[in-house]
Order: sequence, then structure tokens, then C-alpha cells
Amino acid sequence: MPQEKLTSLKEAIEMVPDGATVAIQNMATQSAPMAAVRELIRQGRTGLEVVALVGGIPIDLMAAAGSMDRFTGAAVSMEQFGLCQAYRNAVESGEIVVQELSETALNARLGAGARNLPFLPTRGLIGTDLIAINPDLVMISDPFGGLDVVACRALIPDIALIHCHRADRFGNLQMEPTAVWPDIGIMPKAANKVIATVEEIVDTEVLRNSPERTFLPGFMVDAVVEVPFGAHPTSFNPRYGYDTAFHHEWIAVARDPEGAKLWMERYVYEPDTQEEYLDRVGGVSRLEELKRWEITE
Amino acid sequence: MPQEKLTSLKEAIEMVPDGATVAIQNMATQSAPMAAVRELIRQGRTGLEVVALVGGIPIDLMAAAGSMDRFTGAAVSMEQFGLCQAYRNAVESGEIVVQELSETALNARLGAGARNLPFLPTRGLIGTDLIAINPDLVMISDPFGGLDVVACRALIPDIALIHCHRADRFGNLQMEPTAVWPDIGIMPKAANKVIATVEEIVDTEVLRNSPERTFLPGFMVDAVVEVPFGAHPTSFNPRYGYDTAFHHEWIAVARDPEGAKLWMERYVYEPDTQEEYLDRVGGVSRLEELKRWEITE
Amino acid sequence: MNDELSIDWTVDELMITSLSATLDNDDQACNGMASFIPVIAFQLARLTHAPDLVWVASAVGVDARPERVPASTLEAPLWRDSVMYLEQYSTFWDIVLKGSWLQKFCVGAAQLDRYGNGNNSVIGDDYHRPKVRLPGTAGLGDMGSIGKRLFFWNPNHNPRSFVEKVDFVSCAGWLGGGDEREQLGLTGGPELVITNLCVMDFHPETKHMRLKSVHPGVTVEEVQEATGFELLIEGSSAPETVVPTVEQVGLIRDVIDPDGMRLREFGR
Amino acid sequence: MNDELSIDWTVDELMITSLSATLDNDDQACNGMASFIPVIAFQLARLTHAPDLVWVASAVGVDARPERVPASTLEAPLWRDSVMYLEQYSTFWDIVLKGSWLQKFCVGAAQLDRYGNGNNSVIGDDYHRPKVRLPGTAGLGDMGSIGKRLFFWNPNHNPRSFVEKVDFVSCAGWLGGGDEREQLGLTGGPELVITNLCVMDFHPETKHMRLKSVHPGVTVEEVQEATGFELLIEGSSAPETVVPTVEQVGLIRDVIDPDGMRLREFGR
Repeated sequence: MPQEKLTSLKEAIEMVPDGATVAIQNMATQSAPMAAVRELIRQGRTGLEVVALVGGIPIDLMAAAGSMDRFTGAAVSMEQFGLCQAYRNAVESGEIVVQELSETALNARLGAGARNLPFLPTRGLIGTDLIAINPDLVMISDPFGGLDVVACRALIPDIALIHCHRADRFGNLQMEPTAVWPDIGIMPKAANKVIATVEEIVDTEVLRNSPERTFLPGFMVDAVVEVPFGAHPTSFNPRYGYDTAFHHEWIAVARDPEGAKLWMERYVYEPDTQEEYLDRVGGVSRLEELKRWEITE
Repeated sequence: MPQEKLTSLKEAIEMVPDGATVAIQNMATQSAPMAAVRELIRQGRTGLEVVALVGGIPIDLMAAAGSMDRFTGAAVSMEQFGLCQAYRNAVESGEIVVQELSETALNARLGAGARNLPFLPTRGLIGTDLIAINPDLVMISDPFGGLDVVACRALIPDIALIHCHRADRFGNLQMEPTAVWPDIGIMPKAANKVIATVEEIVDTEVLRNSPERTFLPGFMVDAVVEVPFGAHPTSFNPRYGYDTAFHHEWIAVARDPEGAKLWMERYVYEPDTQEEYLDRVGGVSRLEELKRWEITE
Repeated sequence: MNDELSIDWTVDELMITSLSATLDNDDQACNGMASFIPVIAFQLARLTHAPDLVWVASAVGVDARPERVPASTLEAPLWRDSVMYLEQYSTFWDIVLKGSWLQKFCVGAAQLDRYGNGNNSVIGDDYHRPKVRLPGTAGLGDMGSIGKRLFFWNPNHNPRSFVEKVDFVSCAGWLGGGDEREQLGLTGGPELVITNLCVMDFHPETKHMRLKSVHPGVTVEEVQEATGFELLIEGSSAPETVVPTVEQVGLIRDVIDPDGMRLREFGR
Repeated sequence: MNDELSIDWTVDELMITSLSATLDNDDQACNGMASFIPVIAFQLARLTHAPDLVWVASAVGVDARPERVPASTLEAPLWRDSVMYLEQYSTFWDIVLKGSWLQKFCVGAAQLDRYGNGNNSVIGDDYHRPKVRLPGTAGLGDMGSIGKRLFFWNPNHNPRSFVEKVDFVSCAGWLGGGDEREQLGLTGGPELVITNLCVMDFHPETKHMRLKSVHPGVTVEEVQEATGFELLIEGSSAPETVVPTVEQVGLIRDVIDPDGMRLREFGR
């Protein structure tokens, strides 16, 4: 019987100190640990360096709330919903500093972090302006006489925040095979601590029926929290689609600090529980629509 | 409708030239592409550099047949059945040259080959005698001022030989999730060509039912051949266990060139088809035993 | 095969068929976010001249069969019925980097200069205090450097997108032109640019962007006016872009994209 | 818990309980090929003092529950009922290298010298024309260098295994002793050696192999005679190795390894 990792969202997020480097699973409109991100904001965390492959609405909310002052990743976009306006404003005004990496360079930095190596190389980015401005990237020669490579310095996030389909109370994490893109391949392995929210907690025996779906063993996980619809308003394939109306609602207010503040009150600060949050986003009937992937507007 | 990759074992193996670097999926007593290895021997291939993570009976047979003059990998052993005697004799007499790598160093060499990088680093092997004697390994410093690493030169096998559970005729390859250890994680991605034998050819629609089990897309595969029990006498989890008696039979003759030659005639050269080979190893009743994993002797 | 030319084609369809024509039967193709034109072009190619083309939907789903083009080109409905799922870290990039596969990429850039260098990072002089923060380089910063053949598309050809010099190079094109790319050991590079006005390629020696064809109804002068640098124009005019066939238009409208998602690229 | 000491223990059981005692409740442990002693020690620890220990069977199956110890410690029957499967390239080594997990490794070596350097490569002076070609370094060449704590076991303590100087270093131990390891930036290192005669550790300063305890019935002289280098012996004798309890012996014989696979390590 391994160590118990089940806890509350509040306690889990209290593990994240101000100024921490927090890696967030995300991809434009997919699979973000949104309940965890809202709790981070609610707890008033500041000075975070947020790491994401492609960040969407979680980045925008943290930017609007003043939680983060650095972003490290490959892109920030909500795809068809457009740019993240609060993030964009904060970058343009110098409040958020961006370390922009190509995908292979981010993978190399995290891969080195996971494998206890000082760096890993890539051949991406060569010829771009992104190398010279980044102290964590440097061209080195090949000791075997081949082409030069870009050495990418190891990145070890303090915390990885991820959302998964199921786990047992010991933190063994499973994902459905259809959720393949968001960055769970290397991010949680690189981080010093892993906090996972999951759609459901199940008995360990359930996991033993499909051990190939467990992608992180419990001993690498520090906290696991049951949060149904924990990725809303992003999609969580195959369970539910992204919430188009909710994204639009945010975008409509994101440019306006006053409007954003009211919106944040309503959806982030006021709801004490995930149930209350889900009620405010439309309750059961809305969630049923999302489960049917009614997303083409 | 993608390109057809289905062919005969004979035609597939004819793609391997003398002197080629051939990477072979294997692990002591597990998952070796044995039918393909026998066909390589039957076709009289010589001068091969064989790459394997941990090689077992396929390495010993190729050593006995004089197919290979180089081995690159982490170990050669048939676990409880003991050392590979024909291989050992050939190494001790200088006929086979060994490039001995730790597992992370082999992974780094193949990983660099797969990713078109001149090298990848490891922190394994530092302090051992294995670095100085190997021109494909060299200590380099960390450009960020951290610890030195061992740069491992890219290894790109000409051919990867693997055995899988199923494929369609277009070469999309699937493995059951229980066969996780043998080196299919990087080897076939590093190689320039992939030849796969499979327990069964199925319709593409069957693969679409479990796309998460497809580990190599057809466009990366050059030939696929249906060979039931193609891994015999090694195990092919979960379908069948290794053949203890068969391993013992080989070991009993492996030290004696005359005995080995007779054995090779019987099991490698004479059988024209896989059916004939399976008859000689005991036919249906023996195969049924292996399917029940009756392996504790 | 119905080779009859369409008489009621629209510019979105023309861009799709122009892109589709660049794809060969033995190609593999993949798409990123907000990529309706490429996604439809891949499917069209598979249904017409390149039946063996392997499409990796959203860089996830190999040989996917979506019911129709959905509102996002990066969400699960697009990779329905796949033969294989690629995982970003351990599979997708390993395949892309190997070099033998996925040799052509369709890419968009907020700014493109005369040598095909792309910018998706920032508008403005100061990278750290930009006038506009763009999404970021994502995979583009890799694709430009690792030997891929780049096919740019842009549904809104204008002088702010086609600029003398990009504010920031986040995708390596032909750099300063000539053999500058080669000197860095970079293979591949920008090959074609398809816009709502024309098709452009690059001069084989100077690597200067060159007018290849103008769409019917568009003049060479209009293209030059919409371009922020002097376009290389050989001869006194340019050939007309080949228009879609009746069959192609039918497939796009009725089979592949009945909901008209492609029009979103044109702000509709 | 029955703490009564066994009176009919055998040396295989003594080696298993000695190894089991080195494992803590928050450890993760994994085994390689032909590793009956460690596999049984892990399971014994889980059933006694370290219930939370996570065992990764064959470096594949997390928290496996084999019915009994099978004839191979690297085949599927050992990783029955796992909670997770680790894949060698993409998962197992990523976890091992990270450093926070799987900190202790049980390893075997054909030769071991006074500083715990191991050799599984070749016997003889010439690496390229060896007298005996051994299996090869496999994961050992990594484990010695990446900060792991190494626990050696050897069921056949003899002067050919414990040598003055290994013919070839394929596993980095304390190298030349003292702070040589530290100077290379290597953490971890050899910690304990358990044989059929005794238990040995390493002097904290010199890193010289040191007698820690002798098994009941074995004399210090017998150990020294079976060792090809001068063993560090503090004082005039050595304590006796703690023998297994009745409960431990029962678990090994009746629950974990009823087929006696562990005896294969002793050539039986």
C-alpha cells in the first residue's frame, strides 16, 4: 500500500510558493488544469514563471490576475478565439517577460530537466533571432565534426499542474489514449513536484485493468485531487468539448480591467467549490452539451 | 489508401545488404524477430553490424553462422540460460568486435540518430573505462558551466528488424501494451529502413479501434510480413512464452562447431516455410504449451 | 475525373486548390492551429491526385477521417478514426526531425519578408517591449531550421504582412538571400507563398520572392501595391493562376467543408 | 509480528533478509535479469517493515503482484497485475535519471575490487581480445555514474570475484578511493556488499571495502581467504549477521518463492 496523495484543491495549491516556476499542461483550447489555475489565482499567488507548450485561457486569466511575471513556452493563443488579450497587454507593457522557445527547444529544456542533464541540443531555431536574445540557448560545436547545435539549458519547474482522467488515491495517473497532444510527455517528469487534478478517483484495481494508460506512477506525484470537469472551459477529450460561449464571454471583457475584474469575481473568486463554479457556467444542461462536443457554434 | 508494404519474408530480407548495420529488437529471452534473423542467415548475409539493447539467441545464431562481425549494444545474455557461447567464442577470438554501451548511451546514440542530431549527451558511464576505448563517445563541457557530459555520436542503423503483434498491409504497426521493454521506443525511429514481421495482418479498420496501440505509422515502415510465432523461441508477451527446451537444445550444441552446424541445418537452413519450422520445433502441441506460458520447467 | 474548370469558384477555393497542387502522392502532411486552408487542401489532394498522401490531423491523428471540417483544426473532432495517435514529445517531433518524413509544411506568419523570413513573435523594434505581442513561434521556429520545405499561405495579402524586413525572425527563411542558409548548414526552406491575390515562389539564385502567377481578375500592379517590398517580376506580366475544376469545387463545398469553416480565414 | 529468530534458516534466506533490511518504506526498487535475491528481498520488505515500498518488476511493472517468483526475473509473469508499465526508452530511464526516485539499486558484478568498482565486461588484459567475454555493462554502466546508491550481492564469494583490481571498470565504484568520485561530480556510489559469507560496507574516508558482519558459522579468516584483496577489518573480529526471523523464513518459503527459484543463484 503506497503513500496516500489524495488531498483538497486548496491544500494541493498551497504547495505552490509565490515566485515558483509552474509548468501547466495546455494547448490553445485543450486540457488545461483550470480548476487548479483558478485556485492559484484565488490564493493570490504572485511572481510565478509559467511554463506551457501552447498556453490559452489559463495564461490569460493568470495574466489578468497578476499571478505571473514570466512566461516560458512556444506560443500563447486561444486558436479560433484569438489572442490572449490580458497576457498580450501585460507583455506589451513589460509586466510579463517572455522566454519564447520553439517546440523542440522547450522539449530539450524540459527533457534535460527530467534526465538530470545540464542541457540537450536541438537543430531548431538556427538562423532565427530567438537564440541571441536567450541566455538559456547557446550554439555549440559537435565534438564529432558535424553541424553545430543549439544547447538548451535544463529547465526544472518547481511544480507541474496537470489534469487527468483518473487516478487512485496514491497518485497513479491515467489518461485516455485520445488526449495525446498536451504536454504530459515530458513536463511532469521534469518538474520537482506534480499536482494533478482528475475527473475521478478510482480504486487501484481499476488502474490494474489498463496499466498501459498510467502515464505517471504515484511515487512521482505529490498531490491528487478529484475535480470533475476540472479542465472547463477547455476541452478534455474524449469527455467534453471546449466551451465556446464561455471563451467568448471572457474575451469580451479581457481588454477592460474593470470588466475583467467583475468576471473574475463571478467565476474565480466567488465560487467556493467546483460545484458552485459549474452551476455558474450553466449547470448540468450546459455540461451535457459539452459532453456531446457541440462546439461548432 | 496509402502504399502497400506487405511482402514475403524472403523479399523483405533481401533489402538488407551485406555489411549493413542492423538493429534488432530483443531482450535476453524476449521479443526477437527470430524468423527474420533465420532468413538473414539462410540468405548468407555477412559482415553485419548488429545493434541490440540486450541480445540473446538471435545474436548467438548470427555469431555461429558468421553473419556478423560487429556488435553494438548494452549486453548479450540469455538470462537464466546463460551466456551466448558462439558469440562469446567469436568475440574472444577477435572475429566479432564489440562496441559496449550503457543503456543510456545506446539510447542517446539512437535518439540522436532518430532526431537528426549529431550527438546526444548522457551522464552515464562517467568514471568507467568504456569511454576512452570508444571513438563514438567523448566528454564535453556544459556551455552553461555545469557538469561535463558524455557526447554520444548519432547511430543510424541501415535497417531495424522488429516483430509486432499486428499490422495492416500498409505497415501501420501495433504492439500489445504488455510488451513494453524491448527496444521499440527509439530503434525503429533511428533506422533508415524498418522491416517488421507480425503475428497477424489485419484490416486497417481493426487498427482504428485502438489507434493508441499503433507505435509506428506505415510511412515509416518499408516491409511488413505475416509470420505467426515469428519470435519463437523467445517469448512474445502476452501471446506466448519462451521455449525453454529449445534454448537448452541450442546451448548444448553451441560450443561445438559440428553440432551447431547440424542444428542450424535442422532449424534454420532446411525449413522452407515458417510452418515447416514450427513443425520441427514441436508443432501444434508445443505451441499450445508456449501459449500457456508453461515456462518454469 | 471531371477536369472541367469551375466558373463560380471563389478565392478560398482557389487558394485551396493551389496549395493542393503542391502535394504529391508520397507526401505526408500535417496541420497546426487555425489551418482551414491546409486541412482542406490535404483532404482534397487525397480525394483527387494524391490518394496515398498521409495526413496527420493536428499533428496527432494519422490518416484521420473527420466527418467534416470542425471549428478548430486542433481539436479531437478533426482526428476522428485515426490509425495512430502521435504524442507531441515522444513521437511527433521524433518523426519530424528524422527528416525523411513530413518534408512539407504549410505555415502562416504575421510578417514575411522578401527572403521568406517569417515573424510570429513581436511587432515593433524592441522585442522585450513590443508594440504587438504575437502568439509566438511554436513549431515554426523549428520547421524553418530543420530542413523542411515551407509553403506559406496568407488570405489577406497586404503591406503590413509582406514587409521589407521582418521586425523579428522567428522562422528562418532564406535569411539574407543567396547561399546564407546553406552556409549555416540549413537545408529545405521557403518554397511557395499562396495568398488571396497571387502565388509567389523564390528566385533559385538570389532567393528573392518572385511572382509566379496572379489570380484571375487581379493585376500585377495590385499585387505589387499590396506588397511592402519590391517583388521580383520576370517579364512584363505574369501567368494566371489555374482555377479550380468543377470536381474540386464540389468536393470542397459538399464533401470536405460543408459548414464553410474555410471562410473564417477570411474573417467571415 | 513474529520477531522470533529462525533456527533453520539457510544462506539464501540470510542474504535476502540482509538485503531487505537495507530498504526503507519510502523507497522504490527495481530489478534486472537473473535477480532472484533482490526480487524476493523487495517482496519481503513490502510484506514486513516497508509496506509502502514501490517495486518496479523487471523495470517494467509498477507495483506488480506476481503469483510466485517465476524462472525468469525479466519476463512477463513477474510483472503481473501492475499499476503501470514503464517503457525502457521513454519512461524507465527518464524516471531513473531524474534522481529523486529509484535511488537504490541492487547490482551484481562478475568482478568487484576493493573500492567497489565493478566489471561485467571482460576478463583479461586486452579488452578487444578478452580471455572471457562477459555479458556487458547493460544498465550498470549508468547506475554507477548517475548518483545511485549501489547494493551488490554475490552468492559465491571467492577470490576471482573479489579482486585487487578489476580487469576493466564497467561500473564506476569509488574509483581509486578517497574523494575521486566526488572530483568527477559523481554522487551516490557503492554502499553495501552482501555475499554468502558476510556483509561488507565501505570506509567513509578511504572508501576501502570493510567487513561489516560475518554470517553465523563463518570466520573472519574464511572471508579474508575468499577475498582477493586485503579487506578492511576494524577490531579483532566482526559482529555476526542478524539471522532471519521465523516470520521472514515463512514468507520466503511459503508465500513469495514456493518453487525455490532463489536457489538457482547458488547453482542449485
